[in-house]
Amino acid sequence: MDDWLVAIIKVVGIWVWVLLIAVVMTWVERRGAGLIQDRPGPNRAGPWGLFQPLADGIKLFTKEEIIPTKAQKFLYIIGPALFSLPAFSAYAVVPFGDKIILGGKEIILQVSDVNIGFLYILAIGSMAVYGVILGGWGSTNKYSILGGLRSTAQMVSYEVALGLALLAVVFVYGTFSLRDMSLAQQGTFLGFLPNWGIFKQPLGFILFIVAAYAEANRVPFDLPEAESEIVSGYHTEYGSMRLGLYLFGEYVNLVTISGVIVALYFGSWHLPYIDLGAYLGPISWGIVSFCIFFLKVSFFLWLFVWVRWTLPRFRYDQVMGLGWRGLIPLALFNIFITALFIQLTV
Amino acid sequence: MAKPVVKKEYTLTERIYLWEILKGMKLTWGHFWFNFKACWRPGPHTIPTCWQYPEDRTREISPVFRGEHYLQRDDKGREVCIACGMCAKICPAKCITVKKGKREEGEEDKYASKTYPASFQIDLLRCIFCGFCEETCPKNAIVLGREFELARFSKEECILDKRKLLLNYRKAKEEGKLKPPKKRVPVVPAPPKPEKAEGGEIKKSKAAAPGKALKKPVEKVKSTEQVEATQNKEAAEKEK
Amino acid sequence: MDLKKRVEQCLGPENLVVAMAECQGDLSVEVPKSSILDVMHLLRDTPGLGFNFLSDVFGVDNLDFNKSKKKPKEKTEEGEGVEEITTKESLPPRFEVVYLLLCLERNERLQVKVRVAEDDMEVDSLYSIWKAADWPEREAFDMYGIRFKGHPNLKRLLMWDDFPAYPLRKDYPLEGQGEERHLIYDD
Amino acid sequence: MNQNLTPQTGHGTGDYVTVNIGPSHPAMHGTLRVIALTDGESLIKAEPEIGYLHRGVEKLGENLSYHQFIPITDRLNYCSAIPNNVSYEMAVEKLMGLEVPEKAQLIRVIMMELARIADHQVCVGILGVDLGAFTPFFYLIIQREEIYEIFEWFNGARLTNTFGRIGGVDADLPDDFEERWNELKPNVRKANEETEKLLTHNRIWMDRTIGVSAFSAEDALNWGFTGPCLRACGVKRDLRKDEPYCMYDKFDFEVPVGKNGDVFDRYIVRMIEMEQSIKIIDQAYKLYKEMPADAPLMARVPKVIKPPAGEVYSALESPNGELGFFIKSDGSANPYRIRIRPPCYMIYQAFPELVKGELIADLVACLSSLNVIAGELDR
Repeated sequence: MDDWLVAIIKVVGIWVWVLLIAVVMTWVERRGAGLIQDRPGPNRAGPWGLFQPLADGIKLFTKEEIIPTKAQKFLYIIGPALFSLPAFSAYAVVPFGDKIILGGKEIILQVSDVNIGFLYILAIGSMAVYGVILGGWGSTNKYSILGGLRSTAQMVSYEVALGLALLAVVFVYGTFSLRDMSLAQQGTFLGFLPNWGIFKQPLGFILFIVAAYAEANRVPFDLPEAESEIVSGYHTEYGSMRLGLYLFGEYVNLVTISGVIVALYFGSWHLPYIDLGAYLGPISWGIVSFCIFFLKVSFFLWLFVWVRWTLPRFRYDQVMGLGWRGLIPLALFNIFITALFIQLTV
Repeated sequence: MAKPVVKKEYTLTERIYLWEILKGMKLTWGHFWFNFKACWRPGPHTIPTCWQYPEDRTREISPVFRGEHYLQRDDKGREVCIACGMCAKICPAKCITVKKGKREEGEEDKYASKTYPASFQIDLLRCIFCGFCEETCPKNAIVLGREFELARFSKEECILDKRKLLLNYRKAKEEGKLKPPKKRVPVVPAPPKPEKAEGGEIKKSKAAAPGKALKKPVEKVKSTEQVEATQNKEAAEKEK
Repeated sequence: MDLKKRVEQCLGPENLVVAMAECQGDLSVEVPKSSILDVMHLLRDTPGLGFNFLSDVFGVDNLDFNKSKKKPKEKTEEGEGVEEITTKESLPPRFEVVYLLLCLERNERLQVKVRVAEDDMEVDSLYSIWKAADWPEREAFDMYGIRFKGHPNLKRLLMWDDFPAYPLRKDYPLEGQGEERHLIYDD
Repeated sequence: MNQNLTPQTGHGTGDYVTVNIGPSHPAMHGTLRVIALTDGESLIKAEPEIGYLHRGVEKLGENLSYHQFIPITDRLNYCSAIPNNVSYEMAVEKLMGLEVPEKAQLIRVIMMELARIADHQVCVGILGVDLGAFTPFFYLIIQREEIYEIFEWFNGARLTNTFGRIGGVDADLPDDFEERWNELKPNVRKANEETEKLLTHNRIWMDRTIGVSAFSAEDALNWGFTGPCLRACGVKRDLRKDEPYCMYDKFDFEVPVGKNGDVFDRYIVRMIEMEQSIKIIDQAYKLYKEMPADAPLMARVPKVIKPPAGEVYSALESPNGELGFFIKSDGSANPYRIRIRPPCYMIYQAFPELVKGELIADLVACLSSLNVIAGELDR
């Protein structure tokens, strides 16, 4: 019974937390864009404009829902749902802290530590493309279809690079569980570097982050919704909360991706050179590890924003070229090097 | 129609994407950090390049700004407009309608001249704020003030009648936003031979200004007056 | 040798000059309508002229102009040495098409004109010589109804396709005639 | 690297899709419309349709007096109203045989070059926005606002300046012009530098622009290209040098020339031109200061502007290219016929050629690099 309760609390808690971050991210994105571009950004609603996402949410919820006459109703409606569902469920296997001991019971700060967590993320992550393509197709709009097709092609191509980049990480840690990987990153590497994934897999990290940007449809890979070319891509015809689901889903994806990056490459909840867990009590270490983890996550969330407002956008064929001819060979090379290294050292 | 083949050699730093991207990110970070610090400054005008408009009105409007019109009064508070209709004539958007009224006995403290505008309407919806009316006015009666908030709730409010125009004047005066008289630009001195056109055209005009312009030495005839005179003649032609 | 003489030398022998005028240094040549293509080829290819750039093509409606010509108006004030275009007929054709040519090497400009009578509104298109004539000719067709023979895509440019009138003609009222565009959406 | 991946046109099954881009579309500045026949992402044909902003300016001009037409010219190219004003005024002055005082010409040069900077800034910024780089747009547009500030202090309007009068200018430079300009100049340079830093050597940007909608010089001349788009094709033609007006022959500046006539070259040409404009303004202001303070700014204009009968064509190098006014006068107070030769009109008609075989994304890049202004295009 207790296990069930804990699981439910964890599920609900992390769901609310991720949603909250996603909501705040919309504000951070706009505010950050503003500050990068020499303007304040939304600063009217509440202190520093913090209630802006709330206002946006209310607006999206209260707007009239319009289904275009010629839209394929079922696909049109199911599109956003299919997009946001995997986004929310993907976080289930990503840790958000070490562990906490409450009432003599050890609770790991992760919704579920499945031993194939890794594959789960890949599988669930690739589900999102259905939401995009169905939304694009169901809208019966040429721009939407173009956006949906672009998105599909892009996601499918970069899935390969993403998977290959991750495979090298699996080689390094010898496990599929994200928690085990996180735990393995304690201590130092070669005596002077933190034992973080990025130092063992520098190339793999770059490949992963590029592929992840493409997976999340972020600039410079935001062709599916390239505003100046195909209006809004797959969500051109969407309004009200359906649009909101797409937008929130995107930010939730960002949170998940950042979580994965931190868990795999940036030492999860570990600080470099210092093992706080040894000094702190079980409860406080649980909280502190959570904080450390999310500080790291928020840096990567900010990186998404930062990159977005710095770069121009790729062209469709260039994205494909980069994916198939740049990232995938590099990822294979990375796997080869990693395997060789492991073979030689072990 | 073959397109030219374009070949461009990329340097190594260009080729590997990341170097230039990082340089760009450094630049955007610089802006972000600068503005982030500026955010904490007090007052509505925090980020230097951005005015928080309704609260922050520190931006200085140019004294020659062409905004909402007002009708000038003279020192004694009398209306200076003489309803000559030249503004209406020159207006490219045809947004001004003036009706002339004759000054009655005992109204000398109200109107500066023998004629006055019985009605004076400016359709702000048509106005393009070119400032020609101001430039052509012989009495400097109509002025495009510094008021730039022109949003209204109804079409009727967008039509400025005489009362509103005079109210605008009072408002501008109270706020110290009266426009200084336009600086007149110097004109090329006249050639020794007197201009033929001058004598013939002004006599029929009822407006006072061209007469003045005539009496002045030729060197001092200014562009604005020329425009007036232009209009005079057109007005005269129309009356013919 | 100044431009006028050179143009005369080039076009004169073929008897292609109807009239020539100069206004403030802008030379304009009126040529017969039927031989506009020959003229353009000559002007472009003759060494010493080399007008290799078509700057603009547009129509002019001389309806009022012709009328005002008949009853002589008051003399213009300054008499800038404008040579009036001398026309042979008593009432010249209503429209004219003006071609603005430019010689890139010597930076000389030339206006070439053809007169287009109302009953024969067809001029040879210059599209075969300069692609630049594409839209301007379409616009002249759109605005005046002058048709250009040999133009690949002669349809209205600025107004919609079934616009009933030619709006830049002088007899078209400034306010329009209340034409409306009826958009037909297929269901 | 990615050239081979570009889908070749016409290889498909014939299942083409017509995509209607505009007149209301985020990438169409103003009301342009392109009807594109696409095969997947690649364009088979793209046909621009114009006329959505047709206001009958030429007809209007026939019904307004010479003087009244000046504000209408503001509304042609609303990104740079001043060259439009000056071009029209120059045409009327030519028709009347007026000699504009030198000081007025200098003021015109200064203002026109400021407008050129502003126009190029908008063009480059919008090009960035259309290619997904949003930030340079803001860096540039902020400086454009500062330029507009100078305009506002000059004669009271920021965008639709109604600059100058026939025969001269309507006002002298504001007293604090030098101060403002000295403050503005480094900022403009800095904004341009930052834009270059963010874009020029960025591989993504280079891939997006180099070789896109390249055009050869012969084609460009044949299609009537002028201005930066022609110079990007490698033709060194600038009316400021070739047919100097407004004392441009007294200034020392360079005419940047590209090579391929692609989007990248147009962008680079515009960037260099801004720098050259700064140089011109400096020189012009130096000359301006040498003039006596009460030097005339207006020619003696007849009381009624009634040019003698005749027809003239006068053109100047507007930011987009050759902007010409053909005026036919019948001796009355209204022009008999005004023909405006907008630069982007001639350039835009080659649009189907420019984007032939490119991708949809390139269509947008090409369009914004041409700097097509609907107001000028449709008149």
